[in-house]
Amino acid sequence: MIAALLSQVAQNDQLPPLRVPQVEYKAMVPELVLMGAALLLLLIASLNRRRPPVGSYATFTAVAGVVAGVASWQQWRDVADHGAYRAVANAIVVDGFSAFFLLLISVTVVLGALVSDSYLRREELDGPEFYVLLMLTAAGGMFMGAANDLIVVFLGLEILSIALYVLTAFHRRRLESQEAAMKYFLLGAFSSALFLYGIALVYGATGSTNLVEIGAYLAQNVIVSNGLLLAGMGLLLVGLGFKVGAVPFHMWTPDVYQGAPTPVTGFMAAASKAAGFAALLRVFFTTFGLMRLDWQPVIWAVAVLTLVVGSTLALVQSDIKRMLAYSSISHAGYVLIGLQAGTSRGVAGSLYYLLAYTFMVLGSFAIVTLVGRRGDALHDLDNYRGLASRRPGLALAFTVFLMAQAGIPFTTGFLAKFYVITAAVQAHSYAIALIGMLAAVVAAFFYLRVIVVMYTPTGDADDDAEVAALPRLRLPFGTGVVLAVTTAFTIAFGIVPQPMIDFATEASRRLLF
Amino acid sequence: MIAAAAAEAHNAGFPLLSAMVLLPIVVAAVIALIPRNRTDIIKVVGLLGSVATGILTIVALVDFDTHAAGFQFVTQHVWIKEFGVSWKLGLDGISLFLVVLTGVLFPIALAGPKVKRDVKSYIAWMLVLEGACLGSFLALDLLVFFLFFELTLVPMYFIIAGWGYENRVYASLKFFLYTLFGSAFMLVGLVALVFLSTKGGNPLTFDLVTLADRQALAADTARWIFLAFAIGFAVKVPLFPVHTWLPDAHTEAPTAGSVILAGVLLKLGTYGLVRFGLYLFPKASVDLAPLLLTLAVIGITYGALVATVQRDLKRLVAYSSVAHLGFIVLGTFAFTSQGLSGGILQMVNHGLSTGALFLLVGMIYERRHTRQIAELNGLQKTMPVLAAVFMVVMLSSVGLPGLNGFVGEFLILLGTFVTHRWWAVVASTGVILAAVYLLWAYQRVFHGEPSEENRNLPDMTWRERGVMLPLVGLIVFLGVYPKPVLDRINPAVEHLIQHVQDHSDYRQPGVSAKHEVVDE
Amino acid sequence: MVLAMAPSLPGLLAAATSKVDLLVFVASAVIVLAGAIGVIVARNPVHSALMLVMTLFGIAVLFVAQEAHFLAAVQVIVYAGAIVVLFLFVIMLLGVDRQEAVDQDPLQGQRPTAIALGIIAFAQLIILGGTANWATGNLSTAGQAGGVGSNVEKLARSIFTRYLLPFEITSALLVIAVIGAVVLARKAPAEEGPV
Amino acid sequence: MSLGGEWYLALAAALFTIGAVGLLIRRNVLVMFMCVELMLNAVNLTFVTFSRMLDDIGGQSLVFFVLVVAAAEVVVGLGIIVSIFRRRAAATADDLHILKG
Amino acid sequence: MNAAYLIPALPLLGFLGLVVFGKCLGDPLSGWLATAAIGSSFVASVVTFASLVGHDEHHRSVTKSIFTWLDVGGLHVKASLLVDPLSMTMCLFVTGVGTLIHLYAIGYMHGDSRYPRFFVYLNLFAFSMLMLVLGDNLLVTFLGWEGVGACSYLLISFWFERETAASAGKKAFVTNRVGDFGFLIATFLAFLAFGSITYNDMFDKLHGAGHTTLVAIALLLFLGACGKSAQLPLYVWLPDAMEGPTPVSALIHAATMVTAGVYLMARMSPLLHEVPTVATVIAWVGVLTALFAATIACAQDDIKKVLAYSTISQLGYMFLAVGSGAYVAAIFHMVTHAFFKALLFLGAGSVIHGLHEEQDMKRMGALRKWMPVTSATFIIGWLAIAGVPPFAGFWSKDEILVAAYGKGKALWLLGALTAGLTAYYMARQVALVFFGKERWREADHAGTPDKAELTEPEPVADDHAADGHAADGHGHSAEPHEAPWTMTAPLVVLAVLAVLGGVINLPFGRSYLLEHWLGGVGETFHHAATLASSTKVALGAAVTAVVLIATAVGFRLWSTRPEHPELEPVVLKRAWGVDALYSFIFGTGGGLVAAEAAAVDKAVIDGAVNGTGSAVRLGGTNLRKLQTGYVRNYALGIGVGAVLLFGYAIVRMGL
Repeated sequence: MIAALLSQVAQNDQLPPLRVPQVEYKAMVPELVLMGAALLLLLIASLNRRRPPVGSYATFTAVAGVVAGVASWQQWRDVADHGAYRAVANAIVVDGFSAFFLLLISVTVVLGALVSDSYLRREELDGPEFYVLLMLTAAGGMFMGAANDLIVVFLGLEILSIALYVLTAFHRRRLESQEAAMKYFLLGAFSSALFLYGIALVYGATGSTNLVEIGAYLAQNVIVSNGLLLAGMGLLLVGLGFKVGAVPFHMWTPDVYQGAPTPVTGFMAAASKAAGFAALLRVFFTTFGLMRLDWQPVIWAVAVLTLVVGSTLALVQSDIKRMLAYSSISHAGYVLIGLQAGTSRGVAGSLYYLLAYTFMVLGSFAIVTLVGRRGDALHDLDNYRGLASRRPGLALAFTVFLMAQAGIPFTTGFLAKFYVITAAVQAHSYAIALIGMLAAVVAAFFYLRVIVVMYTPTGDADDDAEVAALPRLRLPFGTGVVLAVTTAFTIAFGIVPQPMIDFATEASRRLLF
Repeated sequence: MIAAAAAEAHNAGFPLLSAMVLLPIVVAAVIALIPRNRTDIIKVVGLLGSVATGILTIVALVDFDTHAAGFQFVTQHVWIKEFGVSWKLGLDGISLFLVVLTGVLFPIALAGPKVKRDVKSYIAWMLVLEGACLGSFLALDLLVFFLFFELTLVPMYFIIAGWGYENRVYASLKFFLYTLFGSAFMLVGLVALVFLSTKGGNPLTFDLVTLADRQALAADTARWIFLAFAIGFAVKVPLFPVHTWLPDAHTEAPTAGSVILAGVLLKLGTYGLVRFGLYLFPKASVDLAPLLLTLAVIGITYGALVATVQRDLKRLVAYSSVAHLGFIVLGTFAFTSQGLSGGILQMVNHGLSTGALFLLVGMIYERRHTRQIAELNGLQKTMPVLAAVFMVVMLSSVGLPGLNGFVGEFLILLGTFVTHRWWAVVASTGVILAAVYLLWAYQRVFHGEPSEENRNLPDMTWRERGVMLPLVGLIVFLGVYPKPVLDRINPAVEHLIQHVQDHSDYRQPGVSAKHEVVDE
Repeated sequence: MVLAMAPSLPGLLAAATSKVDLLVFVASAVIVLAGAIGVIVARNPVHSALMLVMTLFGIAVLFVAQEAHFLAAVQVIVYAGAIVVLFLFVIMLLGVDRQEAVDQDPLQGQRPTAIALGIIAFAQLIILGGTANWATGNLSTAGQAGGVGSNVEKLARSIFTRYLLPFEITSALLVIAVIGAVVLARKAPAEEGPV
Repeated sequence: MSLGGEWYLALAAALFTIGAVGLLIRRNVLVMFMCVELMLNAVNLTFVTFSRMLDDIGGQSLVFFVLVVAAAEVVVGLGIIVSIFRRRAAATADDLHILKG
Repeated sequence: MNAAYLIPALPLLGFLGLVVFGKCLGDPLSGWLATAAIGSSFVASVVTFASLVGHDEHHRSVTKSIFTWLDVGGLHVKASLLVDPLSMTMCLFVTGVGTLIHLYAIGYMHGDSRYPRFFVYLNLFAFSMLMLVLGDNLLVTFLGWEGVGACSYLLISFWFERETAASAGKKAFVTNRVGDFGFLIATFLAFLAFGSITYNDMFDKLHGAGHTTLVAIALLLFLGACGKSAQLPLYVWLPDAMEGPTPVSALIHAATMVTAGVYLMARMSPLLHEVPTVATVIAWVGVLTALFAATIACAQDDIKKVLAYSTISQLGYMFLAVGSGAYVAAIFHMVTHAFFKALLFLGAGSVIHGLHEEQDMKRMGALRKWMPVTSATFIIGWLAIAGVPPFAGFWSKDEILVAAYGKGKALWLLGALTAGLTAYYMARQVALVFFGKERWREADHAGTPDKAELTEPEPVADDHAADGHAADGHGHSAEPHEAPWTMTAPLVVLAVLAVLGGVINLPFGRSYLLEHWLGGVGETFHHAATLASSTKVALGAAVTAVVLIATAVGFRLWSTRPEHPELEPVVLKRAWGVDALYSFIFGTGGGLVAAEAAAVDKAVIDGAVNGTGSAVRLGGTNLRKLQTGYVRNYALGIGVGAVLLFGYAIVRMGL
């Protein structure tokens, strides 16, 4: 075998000269910022023997996130001014769509870091590793958002996932954390194997993994019998559906969300879902756009299942984290409604939904982080009883997030639902629009249940004593900032929706095909 | 339609309507900033806020051009360009009195019943609710309407869940979810309407007037979408058979909540049917009128029957609302000037009389701490003034001529009789049944010899009398001299009926044109 | 059907080679499948690991049979040399080389469903692939695999040009793996304390 | 070389499904993990086969990345397994079901 | 002529004044204020009447508009008064009799804890009644129509502490509402048929409308009249209405309100003229009611119940007259009936009052010695109602029967029979109350423990209240006593009217005063005398003979012995069981239906709602079982998903 290898090396002179592709660094500044910052942090932390000032890791990460965000914004402007382009041998693409996701993921990094700071100190887990992983995983998500090649999608997905497996297991004293990591890892590996097989089948059917090339191939050829391609697409859907928590690939979600350290859950729910949808939307809407008639029914069914299962299962939960996990599943259903429409408006709706959802879910989990207290264990509905009388501000903020998730007017949550519904209706998918709205009714029930509990004083004397024995919840600065930002975003852009709607709409318009 | 556009006078000056909607919400925000324990300041600020809003509505009433059919005081600002949504508010004869009713009822509801717990949040929510209600009545943009329509749920939900009675959690959830269920259909229908109206290159818009004038939908599509709207509004009205949230919500809500719920919120449904059902879908609403009329008639008789055997006084009044709102829907889908005008007038009437009834029941509850009819008796002896006021309000509810309820009911029944004779006849039996259940309830509660627990209850205080006075005054005034109100309602109603005739093959029968009106 | 045929080879030689190929294929296929089945039926995880090695070797042979010489080498080095060793190491470290009761599955219906599912999925793949004539894509999008030039060089060219970015970002993956291993292997600070 | 790629692909499919089934029926997490490796190998075989059939070196490059990913996955996965087994020796996949519902 | 406005306005002012100042005025000032209000209204009526007399006979119909009430679409309704001979006749006797009864009530209600409120109601009633009468269109009439109903309700249940009173009030209102339903529908039909609901417009367009429509309108209005005037089958509320204070019974349930139905029919005479079939129906209903109620009256023991059934019976006569086309006779009888029935009721009130709330005639007797004024006036009333010449009742009844003879001989026969029964039961009443033994002294009151136990603060409106003998628990041992002057004065006035009331329409020569007067209303009031004078005289004589015999028999039977069980069959005592039947159908049956509806509402309709909620929750609970916590199950889920997608691909390829 080795001989064969050597013999081949011998005949290399007949090949054309090697042309290394141009590397457009500006096309991936946000990713590079985060990866660089991660390495830098690792380096500084390992060189520095003294204990750094409190919160410096988080601050560093947040700053890195802000820089990445600014860089993403720069990309957005650049795309707006000079148009979209592909970079690094067509491996990634810089368009409004990618800039949108880059910005979104930067935001999750900033907010995630701010929430994690006090949490990690509370749980005595502080250290640079968490933030390094946070930034790396975000970078993976960004690659997914900017990917122009299935293998880049896959690698981004793996970077995202593998770092998240570790983050999930990060709370070493919580057995749930370990179990969640184990489940997440096994299922994640399984689903990425499926995803990979899907890539392989698509590769076989089209001869390429490059999204543009696949699209071009599909545009130029009519495959009479495209079973393998369909199977490949199906497996791609399995992999990405797993990532976004679409039914029936959702089953890890509640367990992992519940088990993971709460800030990680928040980050996972926001960033990982956003990245998954970035890839899903791009792959299906642009690359397989011509095969929309093939995938629309599937997405329809998946969306409906996701909506129904997510909301009905959330209904019967008593653990807040788990409830929010199921609710995030049902949110994925709404984003899928946008995809199902298969129109530009649909994609815009999905993007807007993700935007609104990111802030709502980060805010929600920030509160859950606080209420969970030391040990990250107090997540039962009963732990929220009477929260309004103890911490009215906190309760009000949570109410805002829950109401927004329920789709109450004058929040971004309503406009998000409204946007995807309009897309569905415009595409004449009335049934799914209606199912979506009815699922919202079911969903409203469990959001309201939490609100009721918060605003109902504890009737039981024992419970009261138990609650009184606990120290008063302190609102750490970082979490406070997160709550302020997320609440303000949710309400302000619910009342003045134009900027964010424009953002999402432009992002969908500047999606490079 | 040109007339309507022309009549849409753009008042360049003070944005009266926006102020009306935003003022209470701003005051609510201000209250949120006042420390919790300064309840005295909070109460004063809250009451002043709602009174000021009430004054704005009265200003609108005074400035209202009586003879114009179109929308007045219109303000319009683009809100979401992407969807062609704009902040467009306007007032016409159909909404005018509902707005005034809202402006009047809220101060009364705030001033009337006392609240013990967490006054701050309570008043803030009430004010938000007021803003949302006014927004719903004034909105001329479908999405803005829908937003306000939905927004009303939140404060009402909190008011029921926070300050209600024993079973409040169940009732408030049911209220919220049921209405949300209805709006789910409505939203889909609404969006479908908007998008289907873009056919032929029309720009995307949520503007009510534009959409109503476009009439771009095929007949059967319009019917489906109308049905979607109708479901949303029917739940809110509530129309049989989607009424069961109402008794629970009413029973468990605190007094002010019940007053507003009955007085204002239910009107959102009937108002919606008129404003959006008839206006946007003239043909479909004509086609489907028999369905809605039938449901209305069932509601009237059925609501009355069920009310008869209720053991809880508030529940009884709640079921009476089912019956009364059946009348309003009946009038709406009669498609005659009388029916429609009567329906709109009756919305106001029902707000006044049922609102007053709930206030009175609340007063009884405050004294006696029960609403069970069986535990109450002989109250007329202990509280003669309250009993007298109750009697007046009850007779108004029964539809006694000379009081407001009669005028509305008469016009509705007459208007319905012109086009749908047998429905009107059956509905008229509701008049009998109303007497049965209300009088029976009155007898059980107020008549007889008071038992020990009911003997030493204080009569109405001066504050309570002050609260009831405007209501009773209006009840009598509207019964004796409804002309000023009807004069303002009529142009808009005539215009709406003309609109329906323009877009469907329906023609309002000219009275006395036919000589033989009973089939031989 | 687009079937890649080495155009430079004479048909006779091809026919002769095909018999050899068939033999190689059948042999390694048997090894691969046997190994795979061995992995999933062996009670002892150590046996499973060894069976895995067998499969990996079989795959490497098939790589060679398809002219992917470099990959065949890497396959053996990375998989058999690193991954499986790591597996065995962990098994030994944790002392979990106990036998698993594989006679029956404690989860009701899991095993029959799984097996049925496997069979169905396989059948479906065959049907789909068969009717789709397997590879239908454009030829040589990333450069020829056969023909002039060595496999290693072609692979290298492809990786450093077309797949430059993916190649670079695998670095992130490796960093994560390192940090992850460190984080996970570290003892919990207050493991003995109350949870 | 004339042996049709479809045979290889079919073999890969079989290997893939065997791996998948193994993951579903085994309780030992290590073995389950090995099954994932089986699946990845099946994918590799598929890639290489397509690479030959399409005469495209890209397929082989992809295998390269799969190898890297597999390695990283193994490191982290085994790390998780180790950290769990330190607390609960000899746990099977089925023993981990606190989180459910 | 503008005094017409004052006719309803004065009682309204009285009402408003009493609402505001009633408490301050107290007892008896508020009573006097109310009496003054209605009294001045009477004066205003007289003035208006006088000015109307001054008009030319054909211009005696004047519409006085106040304001526009409703103006929607084609519907124009003004609140306006129609002043014509018919309405003025009604006004005069309503205000006249009303004033007397107000005066009576000042004494009767003295000492009641809610004294001012009583007069509030009375004045409101007077206002409503006058609006009913004066209304120039169906809607204003309906306003008064319902108004009197409401006042009747309030007054019947005035002593609401008594459950029976409260129930009776409610029953009156609800039963009336059934009739009102007919009125309302008739109004709608009229609007549809004539485009207007103003009487004059309607009558102008009568010939334009179809016959069936007219029949329907007439029948529906008659349904309304049946309710208000207590005709079959809606009469049941009137006997119960006797639970109210006696002045109320006299005013509302004898003299004025119950005649509203007759008034309405008279008002609609042009319409009835067009539809003779309906007239026949009315006549038959009238005569049957008359007979039916008379039979029941024969077996009642309660002094007021007898009078109540008697009222129903007399109202039946009036409808018989209406149905026979003799509107003048109907109005005539209405007026005379108002005199003598008010007299009888007030007399009965005086008796009850004198006996401290005893209403059972079997416990009375020989009262003429103790209550001379009352007994004298009561006897006059008796003779008047019985139709003994020359008392007022004789003339009016005679006229009706003559007209009925013209319409159909069977009607006459039944009418005459009823006249006999009337004479009989009234004789029985007078004999039991004023003659015979002094049974109120008898010690056994075991039969009526309820009455004795009533904690009801009954009117202790006598001068003896001070020396406490009325206060010690309604003792039967107390001596009966005559009533104060405010009560007896109206009795005397009414007695005079009962004697002389006939003069307003004596059937001699040119003296048909009322007929001439009412002729101004319209052609239909010119009752063409189709019968020969001799026939009339013969008929009159026959009836008089029957009446006299019945009177004699009745008096003889009942003045000697108070018990004749064979003459008081249970079925009559129980009023033919109609009440029980109604109570079964509408009380029990309706209650069942309502309870069933409520049960359905709870179980089915709300059940569906809650069921949906539970179903979703159940679905969640079941789906939750899929989330087993076993990672391999989750993987299986993914696998199933993948296989389903493959399956879809296969299907999609059309394999």
